[in-house]
Amino acid sequence: MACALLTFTPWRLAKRGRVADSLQEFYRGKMDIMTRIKISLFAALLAGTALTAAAPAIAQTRAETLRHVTGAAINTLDPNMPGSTREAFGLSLLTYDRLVSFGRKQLDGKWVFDLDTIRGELAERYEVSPDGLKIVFHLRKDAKFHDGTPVTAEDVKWSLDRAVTARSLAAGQMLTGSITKADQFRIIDQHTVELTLPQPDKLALPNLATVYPVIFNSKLAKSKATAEDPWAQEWLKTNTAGSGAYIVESFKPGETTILRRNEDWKRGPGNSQAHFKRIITQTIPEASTRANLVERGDADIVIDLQAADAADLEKKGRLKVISTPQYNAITFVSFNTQMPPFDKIEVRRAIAAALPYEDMFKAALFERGKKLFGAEWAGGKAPDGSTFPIVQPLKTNLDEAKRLLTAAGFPNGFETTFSFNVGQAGTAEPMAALLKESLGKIGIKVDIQKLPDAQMSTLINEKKVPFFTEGIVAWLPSMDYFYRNFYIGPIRWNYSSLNDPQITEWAQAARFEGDKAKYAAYGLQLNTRHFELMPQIPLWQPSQDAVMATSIEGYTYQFHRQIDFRDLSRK
Amino acid sequence: MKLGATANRAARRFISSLPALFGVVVFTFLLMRVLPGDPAVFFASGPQAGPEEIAMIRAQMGLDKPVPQQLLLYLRDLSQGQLGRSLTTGQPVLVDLRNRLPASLELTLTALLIALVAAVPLGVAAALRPGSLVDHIVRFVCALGVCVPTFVSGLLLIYVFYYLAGLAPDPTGRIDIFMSQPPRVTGFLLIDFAIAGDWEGWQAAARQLMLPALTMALFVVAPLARMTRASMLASLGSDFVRTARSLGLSRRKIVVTYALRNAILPVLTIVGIVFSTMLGANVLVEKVFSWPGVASYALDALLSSDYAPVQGFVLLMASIFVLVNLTVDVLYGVADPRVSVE
Amino acid sequence: MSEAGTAPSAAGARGGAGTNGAAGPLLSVEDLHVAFSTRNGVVEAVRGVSLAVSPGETLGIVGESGSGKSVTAFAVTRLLDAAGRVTAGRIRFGRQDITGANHRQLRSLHGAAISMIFQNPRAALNPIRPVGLQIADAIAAHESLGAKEGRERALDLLKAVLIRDPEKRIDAFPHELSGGMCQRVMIAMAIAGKPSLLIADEPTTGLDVTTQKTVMDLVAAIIAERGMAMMLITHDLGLASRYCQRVVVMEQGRIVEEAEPKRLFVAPEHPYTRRLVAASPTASSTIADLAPGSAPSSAPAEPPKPAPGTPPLLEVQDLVKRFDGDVTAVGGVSFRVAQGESVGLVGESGSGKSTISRLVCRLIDPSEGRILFDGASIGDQPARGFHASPLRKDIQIVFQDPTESLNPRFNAFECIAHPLRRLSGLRDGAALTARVRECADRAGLPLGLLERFPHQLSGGQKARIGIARAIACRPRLLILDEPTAALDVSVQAIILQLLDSLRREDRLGLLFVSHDLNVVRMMCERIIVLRNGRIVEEGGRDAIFQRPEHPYTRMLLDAVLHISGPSTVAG
Amino acid sequence: MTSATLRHTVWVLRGNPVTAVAAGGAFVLCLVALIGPWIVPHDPIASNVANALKPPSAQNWAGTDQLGRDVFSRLVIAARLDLAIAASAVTLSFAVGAVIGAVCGYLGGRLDRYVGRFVDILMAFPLFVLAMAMVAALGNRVENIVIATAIINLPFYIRFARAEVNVRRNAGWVEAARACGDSHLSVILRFLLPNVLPAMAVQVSLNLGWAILNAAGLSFIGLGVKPPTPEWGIMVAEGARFIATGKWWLVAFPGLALMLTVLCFNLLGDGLRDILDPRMRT
Repeated sequence: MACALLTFTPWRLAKRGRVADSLQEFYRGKMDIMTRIKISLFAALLAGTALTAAAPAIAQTRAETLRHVTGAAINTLDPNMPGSTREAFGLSLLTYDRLVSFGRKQLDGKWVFDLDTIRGELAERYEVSPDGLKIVFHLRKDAKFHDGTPVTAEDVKWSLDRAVTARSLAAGQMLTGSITKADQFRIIDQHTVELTLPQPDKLALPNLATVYPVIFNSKLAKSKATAEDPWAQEWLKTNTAGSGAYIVESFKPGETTILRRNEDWKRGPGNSQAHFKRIITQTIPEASTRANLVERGDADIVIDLQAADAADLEKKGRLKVISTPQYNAITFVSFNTQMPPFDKIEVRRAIAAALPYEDMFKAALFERGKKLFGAEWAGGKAPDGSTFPIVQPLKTNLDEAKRLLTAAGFPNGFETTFSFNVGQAGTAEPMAALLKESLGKIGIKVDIQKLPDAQMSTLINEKKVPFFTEGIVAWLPSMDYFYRNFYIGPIRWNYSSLNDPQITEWAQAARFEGDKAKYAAYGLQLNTRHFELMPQIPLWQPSQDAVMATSIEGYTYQFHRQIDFRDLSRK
Repeated sequence: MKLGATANRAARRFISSLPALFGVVVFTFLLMRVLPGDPAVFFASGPQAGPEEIAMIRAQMGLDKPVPQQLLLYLRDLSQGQLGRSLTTGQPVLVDLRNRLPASLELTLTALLIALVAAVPLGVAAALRPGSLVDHIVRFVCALGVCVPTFVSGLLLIYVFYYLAGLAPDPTGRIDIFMSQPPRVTGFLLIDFAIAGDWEGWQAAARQLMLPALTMALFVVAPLARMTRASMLASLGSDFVRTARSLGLSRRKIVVTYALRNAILPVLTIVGIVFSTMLGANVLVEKVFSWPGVASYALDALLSSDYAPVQGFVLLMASIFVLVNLTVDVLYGVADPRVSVE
Repeated sequence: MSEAGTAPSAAGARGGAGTNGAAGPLLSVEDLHVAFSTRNGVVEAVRGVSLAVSPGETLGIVGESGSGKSVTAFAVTRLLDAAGRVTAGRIRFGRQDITGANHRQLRSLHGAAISMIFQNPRAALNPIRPVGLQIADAIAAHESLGAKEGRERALDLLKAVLIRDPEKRIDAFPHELSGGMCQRVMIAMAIAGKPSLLIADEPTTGLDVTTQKTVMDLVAAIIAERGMAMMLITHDLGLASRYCQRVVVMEQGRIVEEAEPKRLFVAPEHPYTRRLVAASPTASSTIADLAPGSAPSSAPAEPPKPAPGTPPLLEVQDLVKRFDGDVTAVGGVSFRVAQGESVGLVGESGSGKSTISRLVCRLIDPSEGRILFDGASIGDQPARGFHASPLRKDIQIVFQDPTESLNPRFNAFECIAHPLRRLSGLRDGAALTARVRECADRAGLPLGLLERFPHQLSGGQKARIGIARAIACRPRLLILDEPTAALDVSVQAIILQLLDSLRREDRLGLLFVSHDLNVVRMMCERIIVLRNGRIVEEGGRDAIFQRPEHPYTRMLLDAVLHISGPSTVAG
Repeated sequence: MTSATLRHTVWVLRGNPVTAVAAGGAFVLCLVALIGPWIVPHDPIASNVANALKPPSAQNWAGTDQLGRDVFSRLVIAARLDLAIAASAVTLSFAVGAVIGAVCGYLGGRLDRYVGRFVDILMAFPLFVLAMAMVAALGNRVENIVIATAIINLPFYIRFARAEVNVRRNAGWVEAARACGDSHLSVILRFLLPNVLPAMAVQVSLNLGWAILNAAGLSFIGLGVKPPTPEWGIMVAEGARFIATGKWWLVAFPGLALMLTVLCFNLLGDGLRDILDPRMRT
């Protein structure tokens, strides 16, 4: 048996290099006897097949390949398809170019995308007219699609028309930047396009940097269009017609996507190509397996580990762990403010006073994120109005909670349900258990509902869930954008079904407010009002834990919470 | 004449199973409609996901029509060989299933083979000396295999053989990602590699297959061994084995040609059932080993209320169930001359 | 011991047979003890049996079930199952002591020196192997030969056992052959290794009477032709008296008497032998003869004369029963049973006699024809609802297998009380108990056994419960479906007497279904001979037995073996 | 139980110590399920985040979980729920399946064919997926887990009962019962079912273990009982998340509890089969 094991070793060493450790462990007797027997048996089983296996060719290209593992699936090559996953968005940034993209900035020493810096991507440069109503884009003259045809203004026009016209995800996003109609885009010449806005809009340019308005090879796409499908949506689901840094080599939805570097794309640092020759994205549903893979060096980077695994890997110190609080996201506990008893502000505030914040942060998140509780607000007024979310003056105070509950007319508490979806069980379940325990102390009996994701979203959409936890994320995290998209109107994302005329009014006014001070004043009012109404209890901004091999550099936290592989390189 | 009778029987069996298949289709369809999740909502993820976007997706999926009409439309599509489109992968369900089925089949067949290779000798050994220590050990070992949930044994195997010992390849699907795929002929990697003559690839695929197959096999060794033991005991205690002994036939001939060949017939029936059950039940194994099979595909679809893939999957499984039973029937007819007479 | 000296090689054994008695007995058994370990401890099945078989001789071993005769045979051949073992004694074959023969020695002995044929020949053959191959296996066990030669030799053997169409049958499977043919194949296998001793264990049990005779004639001819010795184990004294030169009688594991059949059966010395001989029906015995002194003998029953104009108790007209598909079990049968009359239904297996009994008892529905009871048509009342008919208690049935006809979960009392509760309306209480005890008493069941469950009772006792149950409600027609077929002759004798006297006392109409002509002759006034679901002959007892008209009836009568000396067998 | 059966049982157990041990184990399990709440050292629900994820110690014999709850106490408390789920699921499918199967096996004919069709449909389903779909459709409450488990077990019981009854339907004592004036229904209920039950008991015992595993599987994909109720399957599933970080006690102890329970029932079922097998009973 031992013999089989030894003859087995060289191949593994050549390929991976870490096996020596576990072998030593094996001989030092760290493993129990059963494990040894099993290992020996398995070794004997595999020895025959393993001996002759060798992979020199692979070893050569391994350094130039980036292997990324994720729990979710890439389900389309066209990010505009309804139902596209985040991973599909991530992919589209590599295969397609947009006119512009976000710059980056450092936040607490970590690189994050910067909403306020918009730089050219396919556009070499852009000019905004002084009244803010016209934006002119000057296209790069050297840009070529993957099939070699040059990128022209016509392609840009067709693609942007598609974004606002076709029945897809794009239109809904673009209107947040006042971009709604095809006639807003005008071709000036072969390499110049003009965008006209009905009013100046801070979010017009950032919207063009999101994943939807990617630029398609219009000739190729049109050749695949049909009468029923004038925008070639069907064909583009499984094919790309872009100019991006990578070309799809193989696409197996829900399994693997392999990208090959586009050698003609030279917009990396120093006008070079992207660093990695190949990028492999694999779907590995088990989080612990993903952790194992990256720890053993079989995968190069992963960003969706469980908090516990990320904490563990960080402690072991053999990998680079970049933990960025998702500054455009919030995890909260939400009420349906239209459903009794949560229509009473006192009830909402009572619960806010009863939550065991510190315990939840520790047990559910392993403290990997930024707390949104525990601040001191002087005079109950929000200290900052330029951003959202801000740290809230929330503390656990059961006496206060009881008092509020009595004031609301529930001295003996009440019964309710608390829901979360299965996909978030990792953090939501411990959170829910702690919440249940703590609310029990003030007489509120909570029944925990763990719902399949589709069921949860349906119930939320129908506004039938009284009390639950969710998370939100804004691609364009400006203060007014949050309020407009998450606290106003009958849309799905208005989780708390908040219908407050003042918030609606201030948020709409803030949208087109060009003056920073006035904007911040609106923000102070909104943030204060929001806290008073307590439609949701913001808990924290969870960290995006990017765990990668120490050789990987350049990681930046991106708006869509995916990796932009064009940023990355290997030392 | 006998072959004809067997074929006849098989045809009759097949026709009589069609109503069951139809029942499965309708039942699944209705069950999916009872699911409280609305796929349109789930997939409406745009920033302005208001009623319009949801209505658009609903219309795209045909969910705006009354359920009976949806059912009729679905049946019409089925009759044209269309299974609908998956929202989770964005692909036609038929394409997805075709791509993924070989993975599931290859895994299940390998697991079944491993299980049989282990179970039959174990069962025979136990039956040859009933009540002996060997018998008790076999019984105990088999019972151990069935009492660990597959997801636990799978994760433990990964932890030990991949993470700790580094003996097994990374549990990331059917083949080492850095190996090139063989040209697709059957979709079974082992066969395709063999056809391509790429033995290095063949070994890579075989290594990848080892752990998940072992996990699955562990779970089915017990019923197979138990069945083998019982039917071997019956066979060994039968009159014709006594006859063989009274004639001085060699022990090998008695055990193998006389007892085992008769005993294997009931095992064959069980194998059919076990195979179809495994194919449907390896959801968890596929999940744990990131195996791109049909079961994990259906699971994801189910949790996101993506109707079409689940319906397609269930129909596929039911058809395989029917086919496997048919095969077992035919095999049984070939192996047991008594059957075709009835 | 050196192997060469002790191993009874096939050649040596056959040599022993060839020298034909020059060296004493072929097989000798001295003081054999065999014990079985069961849950009740160790049970001795054979307690000191000594016997010898000379070359060429046919030795009969007779006895009732449990007498140890089969165990003796299996002990001699060392084919006892795992629970049994030889505890003392000595078994010699030729000059070799084979008591402690090891596995290899036994293998060369089996088939080549001693071989066996068994009861239930179809089960004794491998169901999924063509018979030709099985015969070839038997040959190949002791000499090496090719497939082609094996087939030729198998064919020769099939010819030797007088199978018609041997070229065709050689490829047949056992289920394609009749029971008689299977037994011939078995014989062919048994003689394939040219043994010098054949042990036949109840070789004709389960075969039809006509087949029994031809098979036994064949066996006798073959052993005579080949100079083999035979040990014939049977419960049938007729068989033993006809084919054996010497007979030993066994009771409870011991030999009680040994003699030539002529002497043994004409003038038995041991009381047990005497009882056994008396209980075996002969061509002339009466019910009273069977168990002398145990019941008052009475004159043969007078055929009762029904009053003119009254309809017969039972009348069956053109009864037809077809089962699923086109199997016609009963094809147009008509007969009558008068009050107090006993009618015998005789036929071989497949004659439809059991189906008729169930039809008449209204357990199954006829396909065509009428069943009249007391002139009232009962055939058109569906069997499903007949349990509620007032006539239900007038027609009762006693089943063939007493074990199988009792609910294993009812004790004797419950079994007998069951129809009383159901049909006579007796509920629990003293009246019920009294009636049950009365019925048990009439059926000769000791009252102390009423609390016992079927598996704690003997076959005869179970038969009595079945009868007590059937007569409990004082039926007017009693159907007896082979009531004694599963019983030993001594028990059969008593049961027949019991039935006969019950019939007289209650003026019961009896429909007596049996394959045993001797039993029917004693029990019935009128006899109906059935073949393939049709009546071939019908008449009074004397007419049928003395002047059979139909050739089939004659064949049946000829096949009955009577106790007498060994007859010369046509070779 | 008559003395003879008792004697036979003792005889079988003596020759089969494994079954005796299994029976003992099953007894202990039931006992723990009954008296669990009175013997646990800690409150199984009370969290103590400061003490989270501690390995086994004198204080917490099986360590603590993510919320600092005592794993051992949770294991003990979970026994009741797990056994209850398994027992009620199996009882339900057993009761329904036995009656349907017995009626079909006895009466045959058209009813038998229709029910056979239905069973075919059920059997043709990938059963675990069916269970998942049902729990997803009905909501993941304990009752629904029980119902789903019962339904996917149903076809086996129907088939089993049908086959067992079918071989007995023409037995002498069945015909005798009818000759004694029993209707078909009464024959089925009073004669056939009681005779079939022992053979089915074996199946029940084997299925108990299977039902527990099934519930655990549902928990693994997130369709198990509600948190924070302790249940072995959920504990294993949650613990499995910590395998990679070496928190072995989270998966090992619940896994062991699950394993031993299933093992007990399986071995017990095997043993029962030996006790009841008429072939062994000579």
